[in-house]
Amino acid sequence: MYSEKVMDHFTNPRNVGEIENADGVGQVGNAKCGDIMKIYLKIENDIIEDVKFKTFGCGSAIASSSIATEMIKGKTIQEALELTNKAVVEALGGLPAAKVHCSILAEQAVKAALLDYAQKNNIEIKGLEDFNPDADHHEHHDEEIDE
Amino acid sequence: MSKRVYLDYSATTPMKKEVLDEMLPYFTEKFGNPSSIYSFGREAKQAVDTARERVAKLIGAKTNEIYFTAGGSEADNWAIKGIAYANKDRGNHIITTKIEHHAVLHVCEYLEKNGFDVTYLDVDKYGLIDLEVLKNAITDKTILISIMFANNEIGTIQPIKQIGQIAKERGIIFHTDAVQALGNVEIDVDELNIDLMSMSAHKIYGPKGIGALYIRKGVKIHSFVHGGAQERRRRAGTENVPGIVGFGKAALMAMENMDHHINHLKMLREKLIKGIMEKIDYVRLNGHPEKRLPGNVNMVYEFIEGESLLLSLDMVGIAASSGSACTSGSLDPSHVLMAIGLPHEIAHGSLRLTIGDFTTEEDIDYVLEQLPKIVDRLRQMSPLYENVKGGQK
Amino acid sequence: MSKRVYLDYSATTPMKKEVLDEMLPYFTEKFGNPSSIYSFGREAKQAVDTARERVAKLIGAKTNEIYFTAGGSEADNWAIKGIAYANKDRGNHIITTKIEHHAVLHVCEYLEKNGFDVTYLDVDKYGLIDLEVLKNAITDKTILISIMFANNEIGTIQPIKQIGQIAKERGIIFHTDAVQALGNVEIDVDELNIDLMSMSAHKIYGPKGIGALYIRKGVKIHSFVHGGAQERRRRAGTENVPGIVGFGKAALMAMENMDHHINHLKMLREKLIKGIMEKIDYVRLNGHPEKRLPGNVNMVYEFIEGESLLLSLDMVGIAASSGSACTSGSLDPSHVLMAIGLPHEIAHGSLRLTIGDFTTEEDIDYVLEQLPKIVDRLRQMSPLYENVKGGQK
Ligand SMILES: Cc1ncc(COP(=O)(O)O)c(C=O)c1O
Ligand SMILES: Cc1ncc(COP(=O)(O)O)c(C=O)c1O
Ligand code: FES
Ligand code: FES
Repeated sequence: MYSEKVMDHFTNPRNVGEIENADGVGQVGNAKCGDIMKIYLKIENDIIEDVKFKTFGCGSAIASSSIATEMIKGKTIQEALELTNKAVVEALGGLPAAKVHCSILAEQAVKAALLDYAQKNNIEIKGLEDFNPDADHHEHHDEEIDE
Repeated sequence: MSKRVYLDYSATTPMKKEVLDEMLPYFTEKFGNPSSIYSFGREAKQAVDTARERVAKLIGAKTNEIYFTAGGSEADNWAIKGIAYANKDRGNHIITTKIEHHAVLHVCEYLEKNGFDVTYLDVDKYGLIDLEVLKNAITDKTILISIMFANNEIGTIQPIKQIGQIAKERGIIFHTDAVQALGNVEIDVDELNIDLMSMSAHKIYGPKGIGALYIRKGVKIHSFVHGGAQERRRRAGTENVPGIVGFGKAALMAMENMDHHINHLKMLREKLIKGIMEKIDYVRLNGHPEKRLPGNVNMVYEFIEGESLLLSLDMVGIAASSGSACTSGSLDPSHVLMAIGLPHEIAHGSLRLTIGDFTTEEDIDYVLEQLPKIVDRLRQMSPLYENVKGGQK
Repeated sequence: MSKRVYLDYSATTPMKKEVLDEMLPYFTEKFGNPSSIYSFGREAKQAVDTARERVAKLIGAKTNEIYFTAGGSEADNWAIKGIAYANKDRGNHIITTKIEHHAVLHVCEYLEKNGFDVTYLDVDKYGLIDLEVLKNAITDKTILISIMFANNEIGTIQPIKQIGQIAKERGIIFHTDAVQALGNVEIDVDELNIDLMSMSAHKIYGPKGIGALYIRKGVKIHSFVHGGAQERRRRAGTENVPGIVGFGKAALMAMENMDHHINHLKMLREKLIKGIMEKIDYVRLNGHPEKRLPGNVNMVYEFIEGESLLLSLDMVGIAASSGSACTSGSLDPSHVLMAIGLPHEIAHGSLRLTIGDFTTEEDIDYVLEQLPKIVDRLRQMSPLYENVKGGQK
């Protein structure tokens, strides 16, 4: 069901944990839907020096958050903003259709953490103006049903 | 992965060797069509008759009240649609529960789109229906009560005899989905006032793709699969002879083995529940503490999600099942866990371990060694657990 | 009885050893539920996927257009009811023929009681429909044409491609019951314009109790068995994994073997027909001389009755089938033989011998040795034959 890459990140998730006094913290999803993702950022000179995550969710939710942290670590804020859920899915070697929303969650968690950083420091980050961390991230990819 | 521990007997069971041995001749040698009159057909017909007797005996039915189907789902579909359409001159109201298997629920939903009214009874926190509520739900138009014998997720066993009694007094047909109960609970259809009952062989160490519907003599029902004259003209299709033979053998073994089987499962179940309770915090048992299937251990592990628990168990060779519907591609948690009142996030953290005849004490020990480590690891990753720990500090 | 010659391959076939070998591991070892995510389930799922590919390949379909069922009868029931109810906003008219299998006819009769109109096309003396008559039968309300690929009694093969073309031009869904044709005729669903097609494994040396419905992508159809999410949410029930695996292997072997199989059967068929014609008076072939199944020898033996013929053959170890419905408990002769215009008394004297892969020349020789003796003996007892002899004298 899952690619080797997904299983690898699920089994040995990178960057699990918290950052004390993080510069930005973002949390998306809700327990009702069975998934919460929380991302902590340490940012210096526009560069993401460190990143950690915690996730309550399924295998692909954990793998998505793990690979997303890897993909933004050491990158600039602008580069991190360009992280799309598609890129996450590709990096994971694909996700089942029903699990694509887990990767969307990862993209949004990163953005939410960046938004928090912007708000704490009173700066505007280009590309985040319309971002709403509480927006419903669920996309249903059910197979055809005929009734 | 070397060690493999299968704890998903409620999903399906391995077939017993004795069952396979009994089936084997009917594939390549005694392969005749039982409807034929020549000798190739006669030996097949005899085998089908014997199997029918065995299944009948397991549930205290008459031989000619057993109709073979392709499994539990077909039996459920047949019972409910067949009764609904054959009795629609008497009414259009059906009573069932919120915790039925999808093979019952989805048929009911289909019928709702086609002129029938369906009442879905609530259950209490243990998964039990309330008999008074059932009585009050009955109207002049009620033609069918369909309530499952034992629930596949949480294992709760309903008061079937009393339900049957209520149905009987009111002249309403009573169907029960006994797919999970068969072989795990003593069943006598007469004593329990059951009119129709769904069964499936692959849950009792028989083959997949074969089941049966018990239909009490005299009950008015439409055919579901129309065509040839098989199954006393009620269910068409060349008989799945090896499957039927296997079901018969499994039924015979279930009957002979019942006491030992139930004791073995209960013993291991108690050991597993006790061990989990002792070793892991923030867990609770779903379903009724006593009125439950002997092999069912469905528990909530707070702050973590079922699928990741499943995957982690799989990596150490343990096969289980999750109350979380993430696995099935839908985002809603199990309708059963919602019906017993679990909040969403808790329902997502449920895990079902189901024990069977081949489960050993060592298997349980292995689970009790692995599960706490896995739960701990996942909780360390969980943002929900963080809050709890914070609160405790 | 020492010698046994099975000549009823159209009723059912023995399973091939290779098929059984491929199925065996899925009963007791790889017994997992394919819907589960753990490794026990994955190996079962892979096996099901492979089987689906093999069946798809045999008929030129895409893998996701194959839906496994419990056999040919369920496939027929599903196709016809599922299409009828899903498309009833577009019309309520169905066209079929008088010579369909009961799994089609009885469903059509059921639908007639529930608001649908059904036209049953006549056939000519060979059992062929008339394409012009078909065209004229189509109305604005026609939603489905269901015409069998090859007839199970007389073996006649219909002009499926042309029927499909007519349906396609008029935007009507086309279903064909190919239970008898599968493996005996080259089938490509795209080339033949088929929208739905029923198949059954036990007619092609696979297991009983498993079949499939081909459903062209995009065709609007209701589910028949509601419940779990199996078969892309279209057909509920735990998959009959060994059955599916066996069907897949049988399909693969049918494909690899097709030419040889057809030649072998045709050769023996011609030998048998020729021998009977030479050795027995007052016989004639039912069905079309060329457009017929390679293994089908259905003949009329005037002045005698089919059941007594069958019993006598059985006593010398030959398994056959009769056009006479006496065997099934009804006194009417076969609807197929009536439809091709045979008078009652002649229809009663029909015998179907169907040849398969395991049939040998010696088997045919044995039949040619026994059958004339039996026919003669029965005719000596027949008051009808007396008259003929009288006339001839
Ligand atoms: C033409 C035809 N259709 C349908 C069927 C039914 O198939 P099954 O016996 O697999 O249900 C048969 C054989 O019995 C058949 O010959
Ligand atoms: C309670 C219940 N009903 C019905 C079914 C369906 O049975 P089958 O898989 O044989 O169609 C199952 C199991 O899947 C079940 O647990
Ligand atoms: S968190 Fe449930 S599907 Fe990913
Ligand atoms: S002659 Fe006896 S049933 Fe046909």
